[in-house]
Amino acid sequence: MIPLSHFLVLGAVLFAIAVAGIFLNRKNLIVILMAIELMLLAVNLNFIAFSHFLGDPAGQVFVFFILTVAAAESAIGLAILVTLFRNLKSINVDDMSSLKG
Amino acid sequence: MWSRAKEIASSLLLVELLKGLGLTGRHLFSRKVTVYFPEEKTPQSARFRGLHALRRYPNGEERCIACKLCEAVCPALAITIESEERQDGTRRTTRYDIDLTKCIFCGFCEESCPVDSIVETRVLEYHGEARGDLYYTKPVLLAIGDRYEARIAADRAEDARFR
Amino acid sequence: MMEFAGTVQDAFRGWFGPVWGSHAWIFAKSLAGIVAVLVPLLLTVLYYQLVERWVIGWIQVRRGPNRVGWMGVLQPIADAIKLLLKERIVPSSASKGLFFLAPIVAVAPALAVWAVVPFSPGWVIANVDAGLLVVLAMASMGVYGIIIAGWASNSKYAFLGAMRSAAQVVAYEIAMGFALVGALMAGQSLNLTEIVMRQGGDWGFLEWFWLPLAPFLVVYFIAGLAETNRAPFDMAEGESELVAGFHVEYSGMSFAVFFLAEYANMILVSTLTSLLFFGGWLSPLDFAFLREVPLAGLLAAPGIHWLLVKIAFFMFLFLWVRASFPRYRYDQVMRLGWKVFIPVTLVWIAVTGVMMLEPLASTPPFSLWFGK
Amino acid sequence: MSLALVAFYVSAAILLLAALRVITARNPVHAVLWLVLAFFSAAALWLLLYAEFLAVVLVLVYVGAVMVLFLFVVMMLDINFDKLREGFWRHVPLAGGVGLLMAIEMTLVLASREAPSPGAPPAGYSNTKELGRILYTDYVFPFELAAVVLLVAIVAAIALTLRRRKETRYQDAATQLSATKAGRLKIVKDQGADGTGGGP
Repeated sequence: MIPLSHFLVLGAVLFAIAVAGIFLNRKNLIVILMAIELMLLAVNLNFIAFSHFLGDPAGQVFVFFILTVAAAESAIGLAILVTLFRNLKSINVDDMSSLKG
Repeated sequence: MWSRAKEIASSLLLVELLKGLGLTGRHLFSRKVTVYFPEEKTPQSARFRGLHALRRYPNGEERCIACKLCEAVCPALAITIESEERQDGTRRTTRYDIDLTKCIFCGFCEESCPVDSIVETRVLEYHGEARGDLYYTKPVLLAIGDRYEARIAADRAEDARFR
Repeated sequence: MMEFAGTVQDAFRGWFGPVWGSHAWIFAKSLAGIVAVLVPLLLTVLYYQLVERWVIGWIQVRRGPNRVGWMGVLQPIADAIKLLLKERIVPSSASKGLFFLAPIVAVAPALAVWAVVPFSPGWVIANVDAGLLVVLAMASMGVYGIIIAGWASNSKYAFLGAMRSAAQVVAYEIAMGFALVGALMAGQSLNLTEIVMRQGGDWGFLEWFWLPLAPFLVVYFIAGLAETNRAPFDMAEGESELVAGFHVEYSGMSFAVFFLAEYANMILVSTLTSLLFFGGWLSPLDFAFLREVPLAGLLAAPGIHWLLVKIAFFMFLFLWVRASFPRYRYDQVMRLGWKVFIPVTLVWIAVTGVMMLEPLASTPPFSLWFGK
Repeated sequence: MSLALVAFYVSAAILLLAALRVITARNPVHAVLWLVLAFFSAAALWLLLYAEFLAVVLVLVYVGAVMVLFLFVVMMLDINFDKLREGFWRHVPLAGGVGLLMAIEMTLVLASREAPSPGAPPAGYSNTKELGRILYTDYVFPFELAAVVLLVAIVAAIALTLRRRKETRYQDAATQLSATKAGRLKIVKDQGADGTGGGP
């Protein structure tokens, strides 16, 4: 059998990669959104691993809700991104410094 | 009101679509009309306008007198004729070319010919593998005429009643 | 059958040892199942396109292909050889890796779904509990092949075709999903085998779900036409507007693979329609009084032949529809998907729910379908 | 080494490789496709944890819907991506350092204790059924809330991106479709000079 620690380490490394991704692509809004998805994936992986090893399906229910909310988040995020691009002709984070829409 | 309800019902029950399917479904079983071309052929009229030919008189003399009426009438400018006087004093063509890639098979050349020299035969399966192959010259046209003379003569005899 | 399987399993234990023996056995069993499903499927695809040309020809009062072999039965083989030998052209500024990946991405989910499709009780490669969900997931994967092909070709026509067809697939996937939700409500399971078994009963074809779920049936089949980019929804290919849509730049085998994916998807839609709404392998004559009659009892018995007959009918319907209806205008396609099908399915999900509620579910005629 | 462990290592390696390529890919379309691969291998890992329902849902929701949305947006926006990559290499040491630090810290905290493995669930256990049971009983209100969140997200996404251009003319398919023969065509009887009707 696969030990629990394997999944946890994998989740940790995945999360760290996602964080590094935000640092690396700090101008590109799309990649930042994708890095957030990766983070959520790492979290979900941990939830499911714990759920399996504790024999408690509540962890999977949590993952279910995280998936729902993350899907909503990325839909709205992309909608905002499209609107921003229409108005600013750019998705560079540095250009989004003004409070006026 | 009632007609509107009928309309809604028919669009919800996909009546029009089913009617269409029924029509095509009936055709599925109807008799097929395809002709297997090389083996079977559709009937041709005696006036069929296919490949061109130059005819000769029965004594072997070519009919064309280089009057150039066909060249003048050709709407596609497909015919090119050059002529000079022969030793016996008659005028004959030295060059008679038809570019079949230009030809529209209108039959005007045939109609305009005073001596029934240029005719269109029933042949339709000629082909060329290079562009130049469809540029027919005088010897070729004469050879076609020689080859199909019996057929051409019969067709013209049949058509003579209507002229 | 079971004893034979047991013997083979023991033989595997003997060859590979106690630990790896069972793994090897599962691997070999799955492989055998995959071959048993995919080989007939690919042969069907090969001949489906010949039948398509025949049927469309006959409907148009033509004879269709009839030169290669008797009645043209060798035509698909000639076509296959031609496609195999043709040069594969890659546009010079195409994204090479993705260009080659796209046909594979298109065909992989189309073939992978068949793992959860049952052909008879127990005749399924993987009897997954979430079978219907797997079908939906794989169907939603199909769009990647299209998008990647269109984008990697670096051609305007291909890209426009890909965008159109992706938008169309996404739009109809929702209606399709709702129709499947209706089927899983009525079947009270996500497992395809169980959904079929719930359609059994004493009243033959009247027990099947096509009657209470008729709107889902229509929506599912039409959405299936749209999902597979078939006429009259072949906006992606629209020769007159987009030459050939997302696969303009593909030739030879890469094109053949797209072709294969499309036809495998058509067969899949036919199979699922038969399974979910027409009782799968159940006999239409499975009436209680017929079962006792000696010879008619055979007709009432379920079997894979019934499923094959149903699949064949729906595959024929695909061709029939293609030969009958002209192509939709693009905005009408979108309107039909979003503004007609989704509301219709939503309403009927509610109606199905009401039909399944208790006082109603046990009164005839609803008890026929939901009273079990 | 059991087969499950081999499957774990393969999937985990693919997952990490894909994740790395997501954050380093030059072309965002490639990044999106690598992310799809990452989700796939994650689904495979979840299958190893007997969470088959969620694995399928992950493929269905993320690969089938969310990533298609990403692809659409990335392909449709006309962006100069080279400009957005400015300073990429400058940030590598910082990003690598922070990432490494986080990974080590979390590993030390999380992997310090070992839980006993419960092994495979008993025969007849259905992950889908089990999840459905508690989702519709213990968690029914959060479930409804999640549905509302999704609805709000749909409305918000449409409201944000909807725009009607004034200069574009639109066709109204509903009016076009409701046209009938009776409304358009009137058959008039032709009164010829002789009163018997015209025509040859």
